[in-house]
Amino acid sequence: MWMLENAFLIPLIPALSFAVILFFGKRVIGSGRVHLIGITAVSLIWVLSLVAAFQWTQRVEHPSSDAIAQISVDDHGDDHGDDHGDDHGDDHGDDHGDDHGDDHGDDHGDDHGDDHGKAAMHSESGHGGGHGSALISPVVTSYSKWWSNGGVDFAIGTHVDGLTVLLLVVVASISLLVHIYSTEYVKGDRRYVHYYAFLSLFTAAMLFFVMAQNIVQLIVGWELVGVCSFGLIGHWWEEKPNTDAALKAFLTNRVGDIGLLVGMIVLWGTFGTFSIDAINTAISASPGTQHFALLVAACCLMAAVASKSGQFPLHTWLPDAMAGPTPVSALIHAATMVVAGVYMIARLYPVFYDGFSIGTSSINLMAFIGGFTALMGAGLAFAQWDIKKVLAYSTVSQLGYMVMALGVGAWTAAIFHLFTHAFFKACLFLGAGSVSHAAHHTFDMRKMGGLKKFMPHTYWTFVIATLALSGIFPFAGFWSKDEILLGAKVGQQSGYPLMLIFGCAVAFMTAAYMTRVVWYTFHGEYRGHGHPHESPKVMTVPLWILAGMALVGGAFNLPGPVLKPFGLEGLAHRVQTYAEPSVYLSGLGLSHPDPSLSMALIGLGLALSGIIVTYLYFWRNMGPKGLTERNKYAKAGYTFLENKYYLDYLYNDIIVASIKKPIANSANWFNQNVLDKAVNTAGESARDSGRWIYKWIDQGAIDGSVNAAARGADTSGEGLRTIQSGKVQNYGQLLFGAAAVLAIVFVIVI
Amino acid sequence: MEATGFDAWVLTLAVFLPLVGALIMMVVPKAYELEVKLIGLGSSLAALAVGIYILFQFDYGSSSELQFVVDKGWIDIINSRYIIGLDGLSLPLLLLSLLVVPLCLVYSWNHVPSPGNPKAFFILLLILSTGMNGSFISQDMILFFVFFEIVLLPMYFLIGVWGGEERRYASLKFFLYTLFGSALMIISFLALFFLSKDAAGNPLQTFDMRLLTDAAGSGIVKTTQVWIFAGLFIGFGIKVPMFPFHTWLPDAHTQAPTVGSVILAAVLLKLGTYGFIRIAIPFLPEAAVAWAPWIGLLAVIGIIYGALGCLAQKDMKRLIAFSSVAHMGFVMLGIATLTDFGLNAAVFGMVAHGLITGMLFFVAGSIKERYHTLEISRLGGLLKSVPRMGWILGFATMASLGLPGLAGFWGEFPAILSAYNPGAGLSEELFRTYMVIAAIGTVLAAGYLLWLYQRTAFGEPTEEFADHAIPDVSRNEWIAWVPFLIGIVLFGVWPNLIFNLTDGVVSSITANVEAVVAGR
Amino acid sequence: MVAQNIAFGIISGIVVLSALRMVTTRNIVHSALFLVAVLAGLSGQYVLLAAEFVATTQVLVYIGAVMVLFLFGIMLTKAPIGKSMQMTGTQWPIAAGVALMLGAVILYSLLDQFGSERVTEGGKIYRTADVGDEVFSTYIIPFEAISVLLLAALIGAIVLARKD
Amino acid sequence: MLLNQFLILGAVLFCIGVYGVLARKNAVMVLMSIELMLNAVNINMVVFGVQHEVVSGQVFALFIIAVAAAEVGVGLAIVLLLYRNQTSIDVEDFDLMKG
Repeated sequence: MWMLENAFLIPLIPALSFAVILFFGKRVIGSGRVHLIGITAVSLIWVLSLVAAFQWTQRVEHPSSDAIAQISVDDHGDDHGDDHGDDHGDDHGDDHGDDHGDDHGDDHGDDHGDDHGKAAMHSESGHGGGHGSALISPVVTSYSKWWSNGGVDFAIGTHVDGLTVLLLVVVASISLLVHIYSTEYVKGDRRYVHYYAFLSLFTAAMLFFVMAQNIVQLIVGWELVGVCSFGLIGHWWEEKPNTDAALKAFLTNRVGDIGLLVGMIVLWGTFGTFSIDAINTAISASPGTQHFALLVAACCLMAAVASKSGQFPLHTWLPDAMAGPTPVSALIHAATMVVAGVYMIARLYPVFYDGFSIGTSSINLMAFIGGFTALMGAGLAFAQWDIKKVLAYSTVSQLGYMVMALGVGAWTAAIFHLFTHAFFKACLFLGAGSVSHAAHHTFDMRKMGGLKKFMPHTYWTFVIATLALSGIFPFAGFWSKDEILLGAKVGQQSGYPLMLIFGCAVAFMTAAYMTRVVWYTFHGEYRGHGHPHESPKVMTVPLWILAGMALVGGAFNLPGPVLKPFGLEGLAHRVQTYAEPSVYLSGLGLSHPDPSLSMALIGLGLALSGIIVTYLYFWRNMGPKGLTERNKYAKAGYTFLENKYYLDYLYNDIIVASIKKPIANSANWFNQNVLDKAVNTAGESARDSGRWIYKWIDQGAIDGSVNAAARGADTSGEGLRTIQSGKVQNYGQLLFGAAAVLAIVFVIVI
Repeated sequence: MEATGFDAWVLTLAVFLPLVGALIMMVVPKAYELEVKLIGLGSSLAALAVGIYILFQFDYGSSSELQFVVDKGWIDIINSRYIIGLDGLSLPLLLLSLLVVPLCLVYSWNHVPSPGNPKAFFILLLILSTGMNGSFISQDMILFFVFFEIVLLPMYFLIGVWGGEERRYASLKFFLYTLFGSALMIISFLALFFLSKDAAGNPLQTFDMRLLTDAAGSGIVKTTQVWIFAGLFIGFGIKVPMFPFHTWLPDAHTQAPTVGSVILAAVLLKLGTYGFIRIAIPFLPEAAVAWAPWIGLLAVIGIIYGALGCLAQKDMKRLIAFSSVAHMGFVMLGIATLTDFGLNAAVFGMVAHGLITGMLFFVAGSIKERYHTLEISRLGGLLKSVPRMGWILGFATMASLGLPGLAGFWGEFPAILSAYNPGAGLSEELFRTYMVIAAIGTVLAAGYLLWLYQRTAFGEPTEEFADHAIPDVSRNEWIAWVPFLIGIVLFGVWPNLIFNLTDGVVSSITANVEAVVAGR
Repeated sequence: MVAQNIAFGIISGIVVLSALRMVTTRNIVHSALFLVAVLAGLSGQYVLLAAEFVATTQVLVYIGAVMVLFLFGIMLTKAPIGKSMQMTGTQWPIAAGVALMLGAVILYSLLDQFGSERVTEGGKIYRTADVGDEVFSTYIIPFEAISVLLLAALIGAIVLARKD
Repeated sequence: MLLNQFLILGAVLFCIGVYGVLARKNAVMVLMSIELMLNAVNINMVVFGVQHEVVSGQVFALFIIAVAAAEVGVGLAIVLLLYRNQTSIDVEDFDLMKG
């Protein structure tokens, strides 16, 4: 279990890579070769995170070693406190490494001995049911004192459990692919070095965030990924829109950070500790005792989630953030950073579960925000012509889906969706980047079309990812989306009907708008100029890898019944088994719904109908005759069978148009004119009120009163000037007179 | 307790070496310019060397005790003594002050602003250094007051002679404002002298801060305490500067020469907050509890107000000056909580603000030197024309808006955190409201700083400067800036460097406050 | 003691009257001469107080030296000798008021404070030798300072009054 | 002898001196009035010396006389200089300091 206890190495490597690239990149290494450093570092952490994931699975499979490991971990923490409490400096990274190696060589051996002995038994008894297993798999924490202040100790360390290693694998994998992809995509860029430096820094920050041991580290990592996002959105800072977008992203996130700071402080104030493990344990040990404080904390943290994960009403920055380079959009604004909010909810799930009463309610703030965001994002995706913006709204929508899932208590489904979504959304973004790379750096779909024949690799990977996103069997999205819908239907003690409706609608809409994108981009006639060409291998290989994950990603959490025919029931619900922190959640009484075939069919049906409807719509544009024929087949059972234009009318003017025109546009209008305007107005009015206060209060009242005092002195001086005759004797008269008067006063007083 | 041998001399050396250097410079003829400068730099570096010696010699195990104490007769007739000593609270500030002056000398080596005369410029900086160093180690109120006032005069001349267009107005405003505060402060000192009583009820009649700290305002009725505190509050509050007393700051900063601004931001403002922690709160704990809600209120008003003020500025230097108001608001909020946590945060905030805002002023000064303007709308594309400076500005901006991992965050975040659980006798609801307001202030901080950065560094250079070849960061600038940059990162990554030092002192202060509150 | 009181009364009368005339007479030379009378009278008062050396010095320095200086001053500035209407300024009523007010408050304070306290009688009488001892022992530094002051005044007066 | 008789004499002379300083136009006469005031102080010095049986009173009276002599010397020199430059010694003519 060495990797789990020394997980701090994982963020350290890209951090070093960042420093090396930044300080030696241009001079020593050479601008054209800095990606080697970045890729090496990220490959290394990819391997390490796989090792960590493997060791975690071992740990879960053989829980008998938990007790031993737990003790050794505790010792470990203490050791650190003693050894490093005083002299932590720049070198504490090295010290860590050495110490760990020495301390744990022995424990390690012992653990293994036990593990192997009991392996078989556990694998049977533990996971036979496929779900609802009450496996207690304590997290591995190791930390040392970072700083202390007024009797409060702040620790720095790692908190490794299934959720952590899952995110580790996701971040490392996508980061690696994006690093490779970028060598071609941003080749020759003026700030190639800075680009790779920031990618490394982002990776480091994200990993640091993911394995934060305490909430202060969460805040630190949260802010650091934010600033990397700022730097990368504004990568081409010569153009004002890019810097505007970067500023908007950072400031919107900062608004959420108010909630983050306050929420975390409330948690600290309530539980008197910063440790995530301790907070979660405390809540799950006695749920409900701190309900009000948790409600406040959860509401505050929800604001942070809304800003970082693009939830209504703070989502507006995310589409603008597409001003950054496309690989960055894939890595940061689709797959990893924006899920930080979702991750935080999952990480501190007891807080939200208790705070929002997820277990007992049938609607709550988090579920509603998530569901509404999902619906709204999907609607907005119809109205966009910029391919990246469609994908951005799609991301907003899918993040809403995850938040909604967490809101209805479907923890595993949300994390599973996070996992699958990361791959297919990264694939879509990189695909869009590939398209733009081919078609003269435009993202406008009206200037694309017909690219299918020019760039088959891009086309097929894009289609696979689209199907995955739409939730078509057997692609990854189908399994995760299905679990979310199921979770919304079943809920905990009561179902979440509204969320179910939202979820279904979104499933339909997602399929529809993605089909639209595929149509405009790859089918029809090429509407741009020049000769589009397929991207080089260094770009298509990452696409195929991601597409592969989009294809098979669902296998990581297959429900039991599906596997039963193959006799592989033991492999069901792997994500749930490994990732779910049942040590916390079991105390809350979180339950898992039974797999439901009907629900899966409904979800699939919605997605398919979305695709079909859109497909028909665009096909009609291709040739009315074909559409008519098709209509006759497709709508054979309908009473308006003869009236071909009626369907046309229905699709075109009622369903599509109503989605496309009034709903999407009004949503867009609302987005642009109300929310965005509110943000802008808030900014402007803050500036105006700043100006006003500066002019009237600061310069007018406060400074004015100071100046008025000076002026008063001046005028009174003018008046007194007449006394200044310049004649000595007048002065003498005043002097002696005043002395006499003073003397009289003294005589009278004393 | 008193130091012996060489240790008895180190603090005196650290304080007066620059003054000795200044005196030597005075007798060297102006024509020997290089020699004059070398003497100045040498003496300030010697003082810094003494500071580093102190750093190694300091007993970190008992950082709450005064060390290197010297207690000699001075003005016997008013029972004022030459008492100096150093504890964990003074050490970081003394070192900051010792560090900043030689860097400022290096920075202005070849760039003494108009009207030139490096000899006088250097001499004034060295005298300033003596005043600042002395203020941080004095343990006698009259001695403190003398050093506190020594600081004023060189600053007045620095602004008034080497300043910008409106220098006369600004320097006079600075001088009179601070003097007004000092007048109230000395009255409060005298009141403390006459009214303080020891535990047995005998009048103390002393200016010795150690004794007054032990007395903790015993023998003074609460109403009187509140009034005395008011005098100290205005005296120190002006220096900080707190919200309604801040108007001298933007003018002084805007008009001052670069190093003047740097020293003003890095050290001078800290005299006010240091005074609160060292003098006002421990001497009059009861009054401090009575005043704390108001201090907190003014602090959060300052945070929001300073930020809004920044949003309205057109001049870069003025914007940075206003940001000082906001940042010192966080420091004051930490102080107002009267918890050891908050006071620690305040000290950290002081050091962090000193480094970061000092850095920002350095960059602003260098921009002014190259572009001859600081009007934000005329600048732009710094990253393109002077990339290194643009990066440094970006770094300082990020540090200033409180990015974790850099020093600014550890001043802000613990200050906000401390407001959640204010000290004994303070209203939790009130301070939690302050906490939320302060958190909102961080957003505004990000707003104005990034807005500044966007307008100045991003984009293309404006047309009027597009064709000019503008030199990037020079060697002297690197020498002056690198310690600042290292400090910002170092304290950001390892905040315990400061928290460890100050913790002992402030916990004894707050323990005192709590004991007094509980006892009455 | 009666004799002394009588002497005091007579001398005081002369002194006060002379002083009043000195500040009111229109003839500047007369004024100077009245000042001589005042100074001489005061010298007498010192004798009454058994301060012989002060009395002697008063006569030597003031009447001997200072008055000659004044008369030279009067001559050199070509002051109109003889009656002159413009010896007193237009603001003399204010001056008189101030002086009276000052006098009143001092008198009140004196009467209030010292009432009928008597001068110590039969105490040690300090002779010239005692004064000399004191001056050259306890007050040696002030004495030296005074001598430097006089020298400085001498040089200063010459520098100022030189014609070129 | 009452202590007060000397003190009152001194006070009266002092006030007359004040009147002289404030009212007289001729600079020389102003100087003379100052001498009067100094002498008034001298009486107090001497009488208090007697009263407290110390010699300091007389010593200080002597010092005052010496200082007065110096003052007259410098004062008259200044008056002379004024006269030479302005051909007037009327103090009302000098108002360069008028504000």
